[in-house]
Amino acid sequence: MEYLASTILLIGIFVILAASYNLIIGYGGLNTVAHPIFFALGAYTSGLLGAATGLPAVVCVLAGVAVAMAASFVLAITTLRISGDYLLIASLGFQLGLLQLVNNVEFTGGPAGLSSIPDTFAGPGRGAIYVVICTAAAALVVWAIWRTMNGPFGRAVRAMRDDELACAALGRSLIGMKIRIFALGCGAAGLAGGIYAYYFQYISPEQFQVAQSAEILTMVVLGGIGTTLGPIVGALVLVVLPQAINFLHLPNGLVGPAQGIIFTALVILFLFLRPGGLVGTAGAGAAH
Amino acid sequence: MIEPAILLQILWTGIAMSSYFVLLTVAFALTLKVEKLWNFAQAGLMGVAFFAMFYAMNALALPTWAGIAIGLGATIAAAVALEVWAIGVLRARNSGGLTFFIFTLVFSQFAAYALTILFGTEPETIYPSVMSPVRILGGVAVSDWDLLAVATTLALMAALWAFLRFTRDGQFMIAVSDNAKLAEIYGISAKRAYVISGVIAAIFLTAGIFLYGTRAGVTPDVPLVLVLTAVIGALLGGIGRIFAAGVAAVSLGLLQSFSILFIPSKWQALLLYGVLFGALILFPRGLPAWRIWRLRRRLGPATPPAAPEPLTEAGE
Amino acid sequence: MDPILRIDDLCKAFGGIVVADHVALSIAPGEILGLIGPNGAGKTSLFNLISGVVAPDSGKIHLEGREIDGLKLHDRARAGVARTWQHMRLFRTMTVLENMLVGPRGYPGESLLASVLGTGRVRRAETDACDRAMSILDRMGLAATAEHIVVDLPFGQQKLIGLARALMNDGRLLLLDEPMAGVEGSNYLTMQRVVHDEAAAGRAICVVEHNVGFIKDLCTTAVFMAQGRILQRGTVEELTHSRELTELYFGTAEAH
Amino acid sequence: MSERQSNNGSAFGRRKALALPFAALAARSGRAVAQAKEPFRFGCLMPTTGLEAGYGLDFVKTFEMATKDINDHGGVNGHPLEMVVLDTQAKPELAIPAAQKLIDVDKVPLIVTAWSSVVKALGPVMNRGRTLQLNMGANSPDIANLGDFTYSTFPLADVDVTALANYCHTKMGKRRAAVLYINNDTGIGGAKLFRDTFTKAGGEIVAFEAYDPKATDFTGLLLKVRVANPDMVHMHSLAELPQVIAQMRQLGMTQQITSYSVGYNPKILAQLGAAAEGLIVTSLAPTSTANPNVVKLLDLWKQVGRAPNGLPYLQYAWDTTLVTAQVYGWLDQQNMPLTGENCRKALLAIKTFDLPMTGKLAVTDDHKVQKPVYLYVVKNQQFTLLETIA
Repeated sequence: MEYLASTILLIGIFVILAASYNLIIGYGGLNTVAHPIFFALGAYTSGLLGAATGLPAVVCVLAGVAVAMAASFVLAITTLRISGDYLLIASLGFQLGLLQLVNNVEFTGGPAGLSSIPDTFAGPGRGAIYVVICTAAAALVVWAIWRTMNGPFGRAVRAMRDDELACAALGRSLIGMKIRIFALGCGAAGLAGGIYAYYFQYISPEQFQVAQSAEILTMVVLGGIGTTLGPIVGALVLVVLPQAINFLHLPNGLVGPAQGIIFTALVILFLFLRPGGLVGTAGAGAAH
Repeated sequence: MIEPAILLQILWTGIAMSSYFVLLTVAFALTLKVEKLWNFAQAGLMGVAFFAMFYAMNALALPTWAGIAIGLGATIAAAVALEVWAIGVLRARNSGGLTFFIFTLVFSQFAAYALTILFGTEPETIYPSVMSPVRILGGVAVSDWDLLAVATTLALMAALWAFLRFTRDGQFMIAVSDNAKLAEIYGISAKRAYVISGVIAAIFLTAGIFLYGTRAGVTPDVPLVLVLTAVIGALLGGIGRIFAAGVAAVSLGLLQSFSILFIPSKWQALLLYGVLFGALILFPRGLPAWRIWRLRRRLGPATPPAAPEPLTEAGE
Repeated sequence: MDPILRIDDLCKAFGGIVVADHVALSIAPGEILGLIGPNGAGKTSLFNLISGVVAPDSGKIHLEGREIDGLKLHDRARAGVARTWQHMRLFRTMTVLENMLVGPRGYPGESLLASVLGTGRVRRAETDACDRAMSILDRMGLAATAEHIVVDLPFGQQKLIGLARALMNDGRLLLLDEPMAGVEGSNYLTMQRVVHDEAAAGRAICVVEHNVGFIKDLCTTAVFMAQGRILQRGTVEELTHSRELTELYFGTAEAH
Repeated sequence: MSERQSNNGSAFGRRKALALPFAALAARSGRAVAQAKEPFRFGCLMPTTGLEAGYGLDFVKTFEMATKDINDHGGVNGHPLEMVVLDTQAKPELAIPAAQKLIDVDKVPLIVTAWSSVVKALGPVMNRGRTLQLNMGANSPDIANLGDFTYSTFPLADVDVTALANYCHTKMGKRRAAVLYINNDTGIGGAKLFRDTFTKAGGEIVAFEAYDPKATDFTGLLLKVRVANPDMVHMHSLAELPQVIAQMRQLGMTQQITSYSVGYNPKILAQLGAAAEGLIVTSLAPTSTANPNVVKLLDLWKQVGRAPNGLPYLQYAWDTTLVTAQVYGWLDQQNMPLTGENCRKALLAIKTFDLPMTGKLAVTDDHKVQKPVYLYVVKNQQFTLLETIA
């Protein structure tokens, strides 16, 4: 069932995105909205490389991870100077600016998107293979983040989120930690991008806009920010819910808006009924 | 190729066209300042305002003043309801900033879907025609709409300035925005200040979307696009500086209009985001003049803590 | 005996407001130096200059003979500058023990890779740090609070934990910003005892306090600061009996 | 011109008789009511929310009208035709899972789609899912190269923009053209086509400027164009077209303006009033004056209570429903199961479809569609047929 496969794949992709975003915004307290751009960099790098060189998919995806990590360095450095709401908006400028670049240069396909990504694992087992790969990748990312955040490094990161000054005065290098969190989180987003590009074989700049920032953020907050399970649950709910609503037999002319109303109403309901997220108890640890 | 008349024309039309952008930016900046709230729900309120006016003036064939009155009434009611039943509840729970962010955003999406069901998705304008009579003044084309837009914006800005400067409620709002808890200790009702700022924002939003909707087609999804642009203006102006946000909104519009003479137009948006990113890196707390002034205010022992902030801003 | 901390000719001004005006100061091992003076005298600013929160305009800071004024905040902590904060600045979402474990200066677990892989070295360091944290907490009678979220504890205990966390750094210099303010009863006595013990162990301790009573209970020597300048240095007794200083400060302070 | 027009008129008159072959099939099967047999379903992926929903919802309504019309006339060999609609918001990332649901869960063998980015994103999905995609409204030239399972019932951009650019140069004698376009897939593709065709015909492009899809002030852009001194301006815009025209006219620029099929919209006349005079737009389908069948569609829309958006597109929506019905009918007659592969076979076997709203459709191996192009000019606040380019 390709449908089931693609749904599971999307869940996996968004679990990676939400978990890695949670690492940055939830544990690290670094208010950025630019996460989709690293997803995009991973997707575009691996897609373009795959289309142009025919290198093995693994190599192209890893190159995507590397590019996403390298780009994250720029954002990590900006946190030296700016934080809080200002960081939020600087990251927005970073995201939209880079997207505009992708949009305007020719070799990415521009707004028309990139559709020449090679087909891998062609054949009836394709969906299943991708499900296995993506699930494994998601598990690896979640495990790595869980491991990190429950070890000494994670403790220092949470300390930094709670009080940067006190943390630094205890001998922790803030910028060092931020660079590493960004590298890990954005690298994971790049990995998600690579898998996404190879599976769907089509990417375009509009898929990585602010709307997606909002979606990943909603997954994290709805699930429970700063928790291990929260982003996973959030991604699951936000991917499955619209699909489930698709199974309701609504009048044709109302399909979109009615689904939208049901979906947004449920999200609002969750926000009010579970203020600390579906998982976890309090939003006290949240950024801001 | 660049004649003075062309520059003047770009300047004038740029100012006129950024009028609604200024109003929407100021509305966003006001709630950001007073309520410390990234109120994306303003997109939903804009939708309510526009379709209330559109319905009153087209389906009910009411005159313009009645349409605007109905639009204002509906928007203010919606703003107050939102404040009392949703945002107030979240605030009482000490919800994190991100929860507000998401709630207001999702609310606006909800409103867009609801308006889609009620009014469809065709781009509608308040009047059937978007044209307005033009006169040529000193080689510059000036339309009636331009004049109306600039006059409305100036009048509302002046009124807001006077309100914040001279009325008790206005000064209470400033006090609450400085420190809500401290203001409460002095017997100022933060709740009242929040509601009033919500009402003022609603008035600005209605005026803004009226100007937009007499000029271009509005669908239920347009307000969300508009509010995102307003956010950029509010931030470039510097969080907490309402009038500077308005100036930033105009400047952004003019920057884009003028830069087209020098760089290919498709790189305009990149320029905008580049400016946004670069300006924040260079001046992490807003532009330098304000920064020095702020620092002096924070450290200066002689400055009274509750100096009316907008007064200084208006002077800049 | 060489002083642990030596400051020479330190200057700092914020947009016309002078917080350090040619400050020279040294603290010997085992010394508990009180820093007193009116509000805005530059006491906390001096702490910030020493610990590296702000950079000086000019002047030198030596720690155990090593020049540290060029170092960043976290590098100074690693060099052995431990400090507490007037408003404690505890990590509010974390437990007492977790707060403590952020304290040690060199920590192998800080490496991301090591943290993910959980190597033996990391595990050993973690066990050692835990043991040390528990023994410090035990000394303060706080061992039972180790698993509590730190902000759930009473104010006095939070103040002690602020000190305990700084002790995890194990630096030779300890800067205490108003450690006694708001601390009462047994916590007060514990604070006093621990500070004296640490001095006896050879640390140089500097204490900012407003209340002269606390200074008398804690310190051996004191300096008086006003408008960023050190006006006088002597024993606490000497300073309290100086007429000039009494007029400037103690006259009001002793009234309550 | 008048000769061509009358030729066309008669051509449509002739086609009318052939317009409803499925009705004949239904009659042969001996059942008048199409409820007794198992329904034949097809998928429909359209933006029913979001910025593009203005068109998307009207497409869906038209598909419904056409489906109902077919079922009222006995369905497909007595099988009622059923449509399953899902929302795409014109976004690929939503369209892909939606398409997969239609393929795997609803088991439809054929899906009608529109919007270039969606059609292109679905290309690989369709190839893998072996399900037929019928593009009825997207015109990106890349669509011809998406593989065996994507066909268009709608001519790609090269057809109308090429015809328009050539007409401007040869028939209208325009030599200096400025091109303004929205900086997205539609705008860039169309603008480049216009530029290349116009230059090839011997004209000069004096300004070639994109604007941001969110832009609302076009003054700087227009003044730059004015300085370049063109004798015509082609605007490859979307919903903001009336604003660009309004601002251009208010700046006192009187050059000839052309646009493509998006400009063929009654709302533009209301919004621009006299400023719309002289505007030339294209349409890929004949109007009701040229083709009486369109009157029926307009009558159905009168019951909705408003003028539809993008009438020519709706004509394609209607006709695409008929293509679907004919494909299903052919398979049913051959006792072949309704699968994507068989649908493709049927499409290629039938090859030529005589359609009531848009004329003849010939399915070719290059996946392109050739159609006559209708040029309209706004005269006395009316779209008036200027030329038909076959």
